[in-house]
Amino acid sequence: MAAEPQRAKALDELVKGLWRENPVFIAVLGLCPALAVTNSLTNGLVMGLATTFVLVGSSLLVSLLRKVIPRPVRISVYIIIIATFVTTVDFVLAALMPVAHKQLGAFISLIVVNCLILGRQEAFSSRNSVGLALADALGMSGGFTLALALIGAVREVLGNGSLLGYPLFGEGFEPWVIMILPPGGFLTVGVLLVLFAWGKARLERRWTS
Amino acid sequence: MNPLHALTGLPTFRHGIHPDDMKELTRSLAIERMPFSAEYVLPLSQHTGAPSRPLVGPGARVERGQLIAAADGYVSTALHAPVTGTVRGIELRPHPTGKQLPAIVIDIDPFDSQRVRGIAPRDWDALTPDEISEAVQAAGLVGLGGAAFPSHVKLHVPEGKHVQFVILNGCECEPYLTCDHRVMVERAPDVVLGLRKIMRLTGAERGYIGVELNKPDAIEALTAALDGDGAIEVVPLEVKYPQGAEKMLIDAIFHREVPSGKLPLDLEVVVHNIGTAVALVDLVRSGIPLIERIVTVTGPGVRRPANLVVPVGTLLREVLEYCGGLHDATRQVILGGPMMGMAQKSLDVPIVKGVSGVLALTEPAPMIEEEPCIRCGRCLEACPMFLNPSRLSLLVRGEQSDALSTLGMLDCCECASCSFVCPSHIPLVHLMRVGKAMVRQSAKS
Amino acid sequence: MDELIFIFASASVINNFTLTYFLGLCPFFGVTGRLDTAFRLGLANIFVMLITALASWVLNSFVLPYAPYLRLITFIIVIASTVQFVEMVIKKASPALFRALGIFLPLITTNCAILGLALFSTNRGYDLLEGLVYALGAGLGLTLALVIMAGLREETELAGVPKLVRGVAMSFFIAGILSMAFMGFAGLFHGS
Amino acid sequence: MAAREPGSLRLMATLGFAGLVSGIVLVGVYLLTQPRILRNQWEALNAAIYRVLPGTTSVTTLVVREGTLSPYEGATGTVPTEQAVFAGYDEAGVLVGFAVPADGPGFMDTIKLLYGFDPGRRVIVGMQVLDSRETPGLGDKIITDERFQQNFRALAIDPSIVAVKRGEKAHPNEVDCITGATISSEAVVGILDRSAREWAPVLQPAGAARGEEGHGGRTAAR
Amino acid sequence: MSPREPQLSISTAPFLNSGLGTRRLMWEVVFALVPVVAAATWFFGLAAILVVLATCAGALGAERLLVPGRGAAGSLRDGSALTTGLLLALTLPPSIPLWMAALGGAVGIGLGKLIWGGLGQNLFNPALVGRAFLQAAFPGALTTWTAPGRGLWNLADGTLALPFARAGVDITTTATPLGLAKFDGRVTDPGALLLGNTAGSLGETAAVVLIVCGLYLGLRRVFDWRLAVSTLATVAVASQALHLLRPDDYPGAAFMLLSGGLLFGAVFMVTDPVTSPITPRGAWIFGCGVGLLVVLIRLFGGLPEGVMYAILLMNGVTPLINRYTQPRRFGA
Ligand SMILES: Cc1cc2nc3c(=O)[nH]c(=O)nc-3n(C[C@H](O)[C@H](O)[C@H](O)COP(=O)(O)O)c2cc1C
Ligand SMILES: Cc1cc2nc3c(=O)[nH]c(=O)nc-3n(C[C@H](O)[C@H](O)[C@H](O)COP(=O)(O)O)c2cc1C
Ligand SMILES: Cc1cc2nc3c(=O)[nH]c(=O)nc-3n(C[C@H](O)[C@H](O)[C@H](O)COP(=O)(O)O)c2cc1C
Ligand SMILES: Cc1cc2nc3c(=O)[nH]c(=O)nc-3n(C[C@H](O)[C@H](O)[C@H](O)CO)c2cc1C
Ligand code: SF4
Ligand code: SF4
Ligand code: SF4
Ligand code: SF4
Ligand code: FES
Repeated sequence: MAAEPQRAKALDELVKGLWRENPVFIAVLGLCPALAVTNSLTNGLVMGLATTFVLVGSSLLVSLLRKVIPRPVRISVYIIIIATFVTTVDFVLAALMPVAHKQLGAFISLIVVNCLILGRQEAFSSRNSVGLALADALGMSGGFTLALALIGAVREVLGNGSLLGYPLFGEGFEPWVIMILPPGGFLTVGVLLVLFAWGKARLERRWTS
Repeated sequence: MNPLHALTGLPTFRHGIHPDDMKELTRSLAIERMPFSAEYVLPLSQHTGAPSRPLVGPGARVERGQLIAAADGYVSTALHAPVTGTVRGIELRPHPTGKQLPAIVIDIDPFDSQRVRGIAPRDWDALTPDEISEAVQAAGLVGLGGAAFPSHVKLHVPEGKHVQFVILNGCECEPYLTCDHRVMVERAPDVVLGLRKIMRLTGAERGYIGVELNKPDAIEALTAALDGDGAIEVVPLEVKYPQGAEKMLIDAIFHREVPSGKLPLDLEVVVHNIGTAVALVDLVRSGIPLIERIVTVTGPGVRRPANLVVPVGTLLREVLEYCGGLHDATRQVILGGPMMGMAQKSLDVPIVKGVSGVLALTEPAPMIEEEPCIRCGRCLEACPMFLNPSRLSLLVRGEQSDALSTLGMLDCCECASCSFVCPSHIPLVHLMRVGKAMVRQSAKS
Repeated sequence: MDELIFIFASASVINNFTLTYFLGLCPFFGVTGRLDTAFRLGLANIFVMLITALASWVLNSFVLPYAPYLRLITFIIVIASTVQFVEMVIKKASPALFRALGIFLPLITTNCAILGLALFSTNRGYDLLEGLVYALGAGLGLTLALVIMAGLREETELAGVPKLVRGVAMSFFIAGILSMAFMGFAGLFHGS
Repeated sequence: MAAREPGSLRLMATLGFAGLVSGIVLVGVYLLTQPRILRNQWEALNAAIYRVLPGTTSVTTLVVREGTLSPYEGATGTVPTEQAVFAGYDEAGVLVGFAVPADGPGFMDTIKLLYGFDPGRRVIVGMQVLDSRETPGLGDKIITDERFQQNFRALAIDPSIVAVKRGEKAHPNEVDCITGATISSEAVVGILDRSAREWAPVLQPAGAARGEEGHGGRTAAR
Repeated sequence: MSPREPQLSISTAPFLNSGLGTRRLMWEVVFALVPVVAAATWFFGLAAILVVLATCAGALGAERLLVPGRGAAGSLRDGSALTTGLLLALTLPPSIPLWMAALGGAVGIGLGKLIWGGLGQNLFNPALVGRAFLQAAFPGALTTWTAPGRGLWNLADGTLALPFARAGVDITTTATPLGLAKFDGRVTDPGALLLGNTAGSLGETAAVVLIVCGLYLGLRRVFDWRLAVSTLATVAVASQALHLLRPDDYPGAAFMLLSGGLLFGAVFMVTDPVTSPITPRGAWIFGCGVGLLVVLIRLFGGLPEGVMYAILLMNGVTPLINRYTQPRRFGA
């Protein structure tokens, strides 16, 4: 009987992270450790997927153990859990994708301090059932990955004239080097934030009228 | 000595502006007396402080110089009939501030000789300081330098305070105005006499008369009138606006700054306008209260500029008409000087005690179109109070009154130097006034 | 000596943690509303970074060769507890200093700039002295960026920033421009 | 309060247990992935070694202890954690030269590179940048620019390696810089010069000895 | 009898002003730039004019696009977009592709001015924001220099490159005096620097013209002379001191003052009222800061020229300077 609303709720949790509560463009969370390496679509995807792995894994575990972990030490336990997942993903990437791993370097390890992850544990997983926590984590990390991929894609297309490493425009293209340099990261996010705000305002106007 | 004087050779303050003085229109015109007109309008609020309390009602016959409204409290003063005639009533009339305020309206008695009757001089030397203060208040004397602050307050030295110096302010730094100039030239001995009287009243040891260097004939006349009196000094000052603001004047003469939020009295100084001093002399000599004052009527819009003795309460229209009327090209009529005066939308406002000039301008309002502040810093370098008008104006517009008061909003003397120099035509002084009100308001609540 | 100067220049301005590695961004955007707070936050950061340099050198030299897989966890735990310990010492020894910096310490103990410092200086194989110079440079660079940003942000509050841009987006644009400006330091003291 | 707050023993136990589980998981992951990671590192390095020492068919790893070279005792196919150089030999077993890692400040950040050094002729025979953050399109030409690479096929280290403007190279000890990346080029030259000057005294006697006796130690066939 | 009552307008005091206008200040700057553009055309030919047109088109276009309410007439009238476009153009190399120049103008106005709220609200120099963007985006094109005096009609290959396309490859390049000093240790003769017969950005080479324009603007009080003077004085003193210390490594003050974009920057960009401190003491500090950073970057940094970065960096700390140099209030 409660299955239907339950499922609808889970679906909602899943979808909200993609747009309504997109961690990057709406909540502006978890960006800093990721931005530095998001200068190509590949890097954005790898970083996003690595974060997804950590977030989903930690949320699952935290939700499972939510009744067992004593409150006063919960943060420490969360950090241990997260750090374990991060170290795992770091090693696995180094073993399987050495080139990408070299490009991302220490920034993989820095996922551990991404406050999106700890924040989700504290705000959601530790208070909700495994199913909801999973849906939330998937939605959030999906939104996160999408955002990083978008940033990476914009920066790679303009900054290198390629996507996923494949040249798009041929030899004559003059790349906008700034886009793959740090200022390009800031400016890209700034422009995307403005565009999102603009799109949101337009949508809302259409809804109300 | 202030190192600045070493450069200019003349005492002055720092910052300030150098507008064209425009005084040649009336500088050499002797003071003349204008004829009486039919109607006089006497707002109860002509001075700083509480409005006067009316003592006459409709239909009452009043004699020239008769008390018609009494002081209402200490910082307030009396009001007298400028002409003999009949009180038409107490009506709401346009006031130079732009508001409609209660005023006693008097119809002149056209057949009266308009001689002052029934007032005899008193023996001032026999009075105690308190009695003198009361007498000055009863005579309705206010500062004629612009603010119309009741003079008895400044002539009375409060318990525990001490006055060492009296400065007579003969700067007349506002462009166009020449009434003080003419008074100094034509009545130099009375200026000196007035200063001596104020010095005696306040117990001061030394007196100074500060005069800007663009009035050499005044300096000459005053120096001659001193007749070697060593206790008084005529100080020629650099021509710079607002040299006449009392804090600037004190800085120029003594190189001392009146601390923020304090009065000159805290430096044992009082400052009076030279016109005020002469009015005091007149009062002592004849017993006649303040019922007229000297007004410079000038500007490109006036057909016949003049320095006039004008009964208080005369309508602006009458004054202008006496001066040949306005040119058709006139766009603005201002009571006061061009820097601190107030534009009038009606010619039916009366000349009140604080009005030292009537200025008719043919240019349209120079504040053409406001542009954004370009942070050029010109306003900072103009502000004699060393404020940052640019920032203050932003804060006023952002309604951040806490930040305003920490940046010294209340120190602003509304001299308008900032507005004068601003290339973006931002109405800075206006915003400063709003800001001062905001700070006072938030201090209250 | 040249080496140390280069490390310092590199950490503070050429590769400013915030403006080129995007580390310590959240205080950068969150706390920089007020200049005074930004400055004290910066000082607290310098302080924690120096402790971190010390702690991570100890770990790298004596522990991690035997258990490389514990790197991340031990960094976090050791840095956090060392800072907490020092915090207690300061509280006892100098309550004034504690009041000025103390409230920020728990906030920053495991933020990305601190952990990044530990990871980078390990990756670069710095010895103790180099690590400390690196930490000092990074901390000063972070403080510089925080303070500049705070000044700029305070100023924009009174300006007519368009509604769409106001807020985080504006902070990103400002950071982008600053990041471009800091490119001027490239190659500083590169020796050769 | 006592009823709701778990005792501190319980807290310690939870933390300890979490740490323990985490440790066990990580050791497992570590054991699973480490061989691949080490192999990846070695392969990357190995590829570079063959590139900077043209003609090499086998490589010996040597570590530096107290200023002299001694054979590396670690597992074949791993990168030593100590300071190391790599001796390369041709098919005939004759020493081609040493591959030496070096680093130093570049335009944006530290540049790490590997170069091949022939101690007998005192020339550099190859160079590859391992790691740099130089500007893409300008500074990173030190990696991609073919003409720049040409400089290091036979670069004499005496009297010293110097950078000259592109097209002005006239002597075997000169390096043609990349236009628009003069600083990065100079940085590479500076790193090479400093490193070669430091290593030559160590490598020359070692090279002389090894050149005669043929190669011993552990090698990695290509 | 009574004269016709005039229509009286009311406004607040004061009823006089100094006669200065922000628009007039902007146009004075544009006017002062005319000889600079002329000199640029003399040395670098038609390219100078084309680049100016491109940056101005980019600047005005961006303003048009991003502030829909405002017609072209509006943005033209206040002269500030034009000033920005002109100044940007004159800091670009002669061979820059026109599409890059236009992009720079657009970025300068968009990122440098409009997001801040428009004229007067920006905290960084818009022209330099545009240039810094271009330099980071196209470092190659922005460090490619052609020699002066190749004829009025001579255009570099890249100038007319299509949007997004690479600049031509076969440009004959030379080095700027600063490049020569930094990378080859050759100091250019001050005489050549004065006349402007050297490679460099369009507007920066002819020192005499810049000095005259600076004197014009300074004497007419268009800008705060303290800014320009303190910048130049700091560079002169610091570089001369270093020169005396190690004459072989560091060029002397004359060379440092006359070479590169220093004079152009000191006259036209350091003095931008909007982005420099508002307080007089702040102006001195700002100028000293710019001067020291210029010397630091030129002599100890990687880049041969640092004027742009120096100014942008000091723009960044201007709010702090303003804050800590508030004048001591009268009687405080
Ligand atoms: C509330 C208030 C109280 C004052 N009290 C005194 C006073 O006790 N003694 C005095 O000499 N002047 C006093 N003044 C007068 C001022 O010093 C000053 O002369 C007057 O405000 C007119 O100055 P202005 O024309 O420069 O505006 C007072 C002014 C105000 C507003
Ligand atoms: C900006 C400014 C300018 C002033 N200029 C004069 C002036 O030129 N002459 C003058 O007598 N008073 C001038 N005053 C008024 C003086 O500050 C001071 O109040 C006055 O001299 C006191 O004399 P009183 O009370 O007799 O009017 C000015 C005030 C301000 C704020
Ligand atoms: C944004 C930017 C990035 C640069 N990056 C590098 C770089 O990574 N390596 C380098 O050697 N030069 C770089 N330069 C160029 C140098 O500033 C300098 O102009 C050049 O090395 C001079 O070389 P040239 O004399 O051969 O033209 C860069 C310049 C800019 C504007
Ligand atoms: C003396 C002076 C110098 C100026 N310098 C610049 C400049 O370097 N860059 C610029 O974009 N605008 C400059 N302007 C124009 C104006 O200040 C600029 O458009 C504003 O910065 C835009 O808000 C200058 C204006 C003046 C009066
Ligand atoms: S800590 Fe998290 S939310 Fe804060 S800036 Fe960094 S990633 Fe963003
Ligand atoms: S009006 Fe006020 S703020 Fe403006 S210059 Fe005068 S004192 Fe300064
Ligand atoms: S004078 Fe006007 S434009 Fe200049 S700083 Fe002051 S308010 Fe701004
Ligand atoms: S605690 Fe760390 S993650 Fe959270 S806001 Fe501060 S720096 Fe960012
Ligand atoms: S500051 Fe970097 S993650 Fe918070």
